[in-house]
Amino acid sequence: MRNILIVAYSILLGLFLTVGVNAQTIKNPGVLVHAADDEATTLDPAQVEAGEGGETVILQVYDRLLEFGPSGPELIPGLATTVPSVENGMISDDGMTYTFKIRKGAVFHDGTDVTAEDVKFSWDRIVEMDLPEGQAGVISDIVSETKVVDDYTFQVILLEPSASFLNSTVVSMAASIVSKDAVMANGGVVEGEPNEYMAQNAVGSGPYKLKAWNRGENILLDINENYWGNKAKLAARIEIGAEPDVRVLGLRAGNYDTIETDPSFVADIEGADGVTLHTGGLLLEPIHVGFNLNIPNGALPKEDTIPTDFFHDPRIRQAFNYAFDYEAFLMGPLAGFGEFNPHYLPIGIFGHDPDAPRYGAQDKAKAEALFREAGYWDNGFSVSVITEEANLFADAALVLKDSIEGLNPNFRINVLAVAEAVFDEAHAQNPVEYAMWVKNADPFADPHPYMSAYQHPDGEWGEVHGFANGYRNPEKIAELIDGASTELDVKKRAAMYSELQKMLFDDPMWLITAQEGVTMAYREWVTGFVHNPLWPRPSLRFSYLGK
Amino acid sequence: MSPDNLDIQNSLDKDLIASVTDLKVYFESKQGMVHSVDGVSFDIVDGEMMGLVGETGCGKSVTARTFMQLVQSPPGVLAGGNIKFRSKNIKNGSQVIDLLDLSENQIRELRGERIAMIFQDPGKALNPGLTIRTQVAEVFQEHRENDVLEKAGLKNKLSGVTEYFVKKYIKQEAGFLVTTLFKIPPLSTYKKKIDSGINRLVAEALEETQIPNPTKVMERYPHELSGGMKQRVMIAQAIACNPDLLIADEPTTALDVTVQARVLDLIKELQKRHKTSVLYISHDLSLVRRICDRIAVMYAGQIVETGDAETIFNQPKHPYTQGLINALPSMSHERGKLEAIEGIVPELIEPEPGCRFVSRCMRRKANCEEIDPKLKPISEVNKSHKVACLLYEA
Amino acid sequence: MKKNAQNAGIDEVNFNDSAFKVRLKRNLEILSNVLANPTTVLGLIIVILMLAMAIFAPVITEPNTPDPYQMPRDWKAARSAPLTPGHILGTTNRGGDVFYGVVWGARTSLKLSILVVTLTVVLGVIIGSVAGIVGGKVDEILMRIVDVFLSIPELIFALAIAAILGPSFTNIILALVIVFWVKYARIMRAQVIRIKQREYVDAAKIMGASKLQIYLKDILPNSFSPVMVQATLDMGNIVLVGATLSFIGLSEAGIAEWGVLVSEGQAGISAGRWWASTFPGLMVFLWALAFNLVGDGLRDVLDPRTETKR
Amino acid sequence: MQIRDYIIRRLMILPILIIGTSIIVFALTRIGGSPIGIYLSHEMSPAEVQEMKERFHLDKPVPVQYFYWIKGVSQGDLGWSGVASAPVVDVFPKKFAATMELAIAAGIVAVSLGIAMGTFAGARRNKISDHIIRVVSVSGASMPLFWFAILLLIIFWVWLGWFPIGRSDPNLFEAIPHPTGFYTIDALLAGNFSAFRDAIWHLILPAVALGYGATAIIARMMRSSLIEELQEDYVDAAKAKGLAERVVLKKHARRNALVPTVTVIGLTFGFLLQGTVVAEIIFRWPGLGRWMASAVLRGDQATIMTYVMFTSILFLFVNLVVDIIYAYLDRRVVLGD
Repeated sequence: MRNILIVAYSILLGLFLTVGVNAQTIKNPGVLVHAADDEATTLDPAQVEAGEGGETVILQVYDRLLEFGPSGPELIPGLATTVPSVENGMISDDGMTYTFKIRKGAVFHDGTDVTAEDVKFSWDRIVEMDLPEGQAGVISDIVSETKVVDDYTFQVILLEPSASFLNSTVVSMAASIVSKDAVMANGGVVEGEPNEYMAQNAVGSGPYKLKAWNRGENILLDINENYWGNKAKLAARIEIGAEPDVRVLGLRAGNYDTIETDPSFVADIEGADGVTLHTGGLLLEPIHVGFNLNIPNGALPKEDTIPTDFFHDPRIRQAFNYAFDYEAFLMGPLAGFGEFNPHYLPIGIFGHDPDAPRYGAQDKAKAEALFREAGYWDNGFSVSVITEEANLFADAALVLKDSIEGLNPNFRINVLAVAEAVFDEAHAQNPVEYAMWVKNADPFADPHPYMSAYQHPDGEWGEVHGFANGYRNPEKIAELIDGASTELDVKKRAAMYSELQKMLFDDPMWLITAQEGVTMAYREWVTGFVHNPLWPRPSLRFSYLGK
Repeated sequence: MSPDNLDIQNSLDKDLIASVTDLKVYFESKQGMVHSVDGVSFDIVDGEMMGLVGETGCGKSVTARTFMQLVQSPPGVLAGGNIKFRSKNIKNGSQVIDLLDLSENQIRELRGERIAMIFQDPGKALNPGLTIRTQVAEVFQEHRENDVLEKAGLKNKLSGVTEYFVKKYIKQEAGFLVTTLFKIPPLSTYKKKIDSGINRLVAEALEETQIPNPTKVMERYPHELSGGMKQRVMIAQAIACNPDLLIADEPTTALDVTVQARVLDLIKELQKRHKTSVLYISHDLSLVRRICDRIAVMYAGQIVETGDAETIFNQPKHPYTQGLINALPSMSHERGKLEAIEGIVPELIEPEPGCRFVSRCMRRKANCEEIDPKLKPISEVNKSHKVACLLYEA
Repeated sequence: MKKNAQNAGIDEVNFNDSAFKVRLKRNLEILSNVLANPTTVLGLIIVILMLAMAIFAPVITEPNTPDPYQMPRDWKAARSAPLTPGHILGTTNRGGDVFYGVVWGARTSLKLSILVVTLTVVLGVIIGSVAGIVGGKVDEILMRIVDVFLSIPELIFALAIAAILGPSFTNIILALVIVFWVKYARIMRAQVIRIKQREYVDAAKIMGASKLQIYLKDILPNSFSPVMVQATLDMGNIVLVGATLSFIGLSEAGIAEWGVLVSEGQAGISAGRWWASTFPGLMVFLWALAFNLVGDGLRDVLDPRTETKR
Repeated sequence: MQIRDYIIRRLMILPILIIGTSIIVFALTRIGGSPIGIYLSHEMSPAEVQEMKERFHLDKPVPVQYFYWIKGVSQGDLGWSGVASAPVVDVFPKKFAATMELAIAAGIVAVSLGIAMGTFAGARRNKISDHIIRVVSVSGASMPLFWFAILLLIIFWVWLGWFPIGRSDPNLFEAIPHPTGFYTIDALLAGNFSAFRDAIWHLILPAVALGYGATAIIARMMRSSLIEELQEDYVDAAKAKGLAERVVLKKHARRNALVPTVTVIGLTFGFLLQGTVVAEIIFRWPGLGRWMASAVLRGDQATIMTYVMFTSILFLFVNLVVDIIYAYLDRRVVLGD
């Protein structure tokens, strides 16, 4: 018995030792291995949620009419041959009609030609399906009509002039162009029902073809040899769901070429052999602490002692903004990679005014004065903040806890770090049954979506959270936000956003902790590395990369 | 000189098969050393049946196990003494050896081959997980590989590596790999032959002990057999190699009364037929008297009296022996009025000097508590009747 | 030995104080047997050190205010190496002092294990006793429930419960109680039935002792040793399972608990920041090891199965 | 005959246990509220949430939901896994095979190591090597798997680079068909040696990490039952036949000591099964345990329910089989004298 085991073990050991790994040689030649965070939920542009893992794949396998170029917010042609502008006549003078010339010779992965008919079909499809998880609103909120002028000309008529149509609608993953033939052959378009085929397959015209999706393991992408533009240099493999530390270890070991990370891992990567850390630039997803101005009676957790109108008082909201230890958050969890940005217009977005007043530094004295003024200093209060058990959100909540509790021992912040689904459900209630929460925003390329979703008293969240109960002057804010969205004069528009930022400093609806810095890590052998935060996370287009 | 004091060197009286001298076996315990066997000496005459009698826990089983070095160590400690044994059926004639001096491998050669043992409870002494055949076969496999080869029809037909491995296989010395190889062709043909050879040997051995239908019985597991049948299997296993000395450790105690007599007769008969010497251990004096030629009475780790069965029975000298005999139901006493010996056996942990029996003795003298009595012949006339008691010391 | 036990039984029913002596003597004997095993002694020493650390935590480190079970976070000193002034074992990614976490983690673990063991023992002993004494249908139903609980592997069961209740330390305690009581119910029932069948309980019955008296004076004390063995082992296992739940992410954020610290610290290991997970992980290991060694030693002494026969 | 009665009795209890488990599991998941969360995202409006509820019948009362669930389960519909973004039934078989492969490999490690260690220690009772083995095996039971696995990962993957993580090299995995889902078996069936080697190579680290903990259970049982067997008369009887120590130990004592050890294999299996949750997280093994862990963190109740339900049924069956084997093996107990 023992003999055979020894023999077997030594044979096995021998076999494996011969496969010794040489760290110097490029591993996985010909394939770009990217270690991602989340599993994709769906690969259907009509179903995918903003910021969700499926967008990573959709970006690579589908084309849109226009794309963000490799650097910054400038637009480059995609399936449309030119970027429309008033100057080139492709935007009508009233700003209502946009014309796109479709690229001839572009083919879908199934071999059919890309035509204006496919473009119209793709745009109409998402609006018709109108899935709750999808982003139909990106198109339906802004577009009145789509038209096929001829086989290679596509026209869009808007509901009203929009300064953000090209930047936020045309480039959106939701506006990806799918093959009409493929969809019609596989389930067609049904209102309110996801298309199972499209959820798991991808028939696009992008630089990559979907080879296989092994759920929970990886997504394999093959080079599209018939791509109309510059062909991808490497096939790609997206490794799914590795823990952050496993991703870091894998990168260091050379098993991964690029990894998604956040600033708290920078120290793990810095100085590692053969690894390049890419920093610089900022993510466009401010991490915020939310105040509920619409708390239903009796809904709060038992420990909470605050009245339901606690946050109606702007002084309380200001006090929280003054009390938060911004530096601790930036230097601790973000390891210094980020910027103070106490506004809902992130740095890097049009309209962000660097000269507008902002919080940015902890001011305990002011916070104390404001809490005293509001009448809470002596008796204190206890409030729960709900967040997702994700590193940075929980960190922000803990910094808040430490800041507020450090101010006055009578103040208590209870951090409830719950499962993602639990958080999503809690946050999806109307009204929300918690007084405070921590999460981040979706990234946008234009100031308007930020303002309308997060600051407008009648906007998506303004309505749910009861902003109208708290703004000193809600009408003025609404008017400014609405006005800026249709203002086509750039200077005037910028002035309007600047004024908004001043008003929102005085009357904050959020506590913006910081704007997270971009941190990407990749092996030195990866060539042509470019990164654009306007691309969906991880903000990489694999087709640009080689090794 | 008496036979007991003669054999300081490797010599042994011609008529003796074994001689135990001043054997001391202690056991470690948390309370101290337990002197289970404390200076035991006796002889076993060649071809005779020697009875070793005593109460439970007096050390008789330990003494018997010491013959085969079967006392577990730790906690057992061999504190002194020797056991001379005449090993007869060895290639170069007979030879006297000290059983306690032998290495593990040397004693293994004797176990089951020259000295065999029958255990008290055959239900426990047979491995419940193996068939009768497998268990009896082991004796032949271990000691009689040539017989096995012969019965298998393989004798002188093998050579070189094959012979080497076949012998290893028979002796259960082959590793996992070789054993497995014997299960698949071409070696499996050897396995078949060996198996049938072993089967024949096992059947013969079982037949010897009057087991009916041996070929059927040997495929059974122990729990499928009756107690008497199991003991017959044990006996068959013990005498399979025709040993010089058979140690029977209360072989009938665990059996039904009706079966006891038959098993006893079987042992007696086999002993006579093979002229085997037997060390018969029992707590039952009357039973021992019936079958044994000589008797040694043991008390609290020591021999208190030894002599011919009849002498001991008719003229017991030691107060303990007398007590034992008085406790027996016999014609001289009224029915139902047995005389039990008062008191209990003393603790054997680090015993004080003095006679072990003193606390229970009806005839104790003043110095009994201080002086250790020695085992000495009772008289110049009958040197073989010895007793350890101050009453008989000059 | 057996005779003694029987005498003890009868004595107890007669309320003789010699019963106490007999038991004391037996316990001393057990104790000396336990101490004869070097590995058990090793375990015992670690247990004592751990308990001392837990009990004297406020003396060893300044308690965090307002909640001492929360890690004190020095955000700006995050990721400090060991031997940094003020942070002898370094800090975590969140600037939590690892030494504080190690010390107060012992207190957290003690709190967790004591609470869970006490609750499960009480629950299990009551349910098991009821099943064993009442018998019949009640027994049948209770034992089926126990079987159902036992049919789900404990970590998975606890994981599911804790996941559904939401991440918090209290919920971990609750989940562990729900999972761990069944063993005691089973042990207790078996003991009750076994002891019920012994002669000396019959003797007590003949002498007219009431059911409750028999239970309190005979059955309960005699069931003590297997329950104690299990409880000792569980003191370790509960911390192990609890830390695993915390590691997976079901504890409160920022709490001074070993599993949470390992989970927080594991990310830094690859960058050479081994301390934040190594020390707390080692503590979990030592804690569980110590109680397992002691429990194992106790079982060897108390369980007749492994006693020497000769 | 007795064995058959015993099995029949056990089989009759089984459905009761399964139904009991299903009620517990369902009740549990509903204590935590509606399982709708997993289908939602941060940005959904309340109206959209209502739509999602209707899609999954979650607008109905709880007993009706139970009915939907049981009906679904009986028709092989276990719900939608938010974590895997697919119906549970679709994902389950592959993940199940992955987990079983790991659990079996770890079981082999645990059983061979446990029996070897238990035998070694039992044969040398109370000697130094016994104490050492005891500490080593109790260490296994006390080792937090999440910690041990990370240490192995660091040493053998990062520092030495000897072993990979994950389950396979994707290219080799793609190269062969997967009729069984067990990568090792599939590789053998396909006759692809490098895929087989790849499979084994990926298995070693997680199997060792996972198996080490279970070793203690087996070693402890093996040791004590071997000690017990070594005190039996038949061991002395075997020695009295002149058999070598090795034969006495292995053929006689160990064989019988293995019988009670079989009973803890069920326990070991449960231990390994629950260990896969942690081992799979750390070694990136795409099995049930990892799925469960993400389900737990994201509140994916359909997955949690299926997993707990299935694991306990599996555990029940394994224990039933173990009991039957034991009853069959131990002739002394069931049919004995």
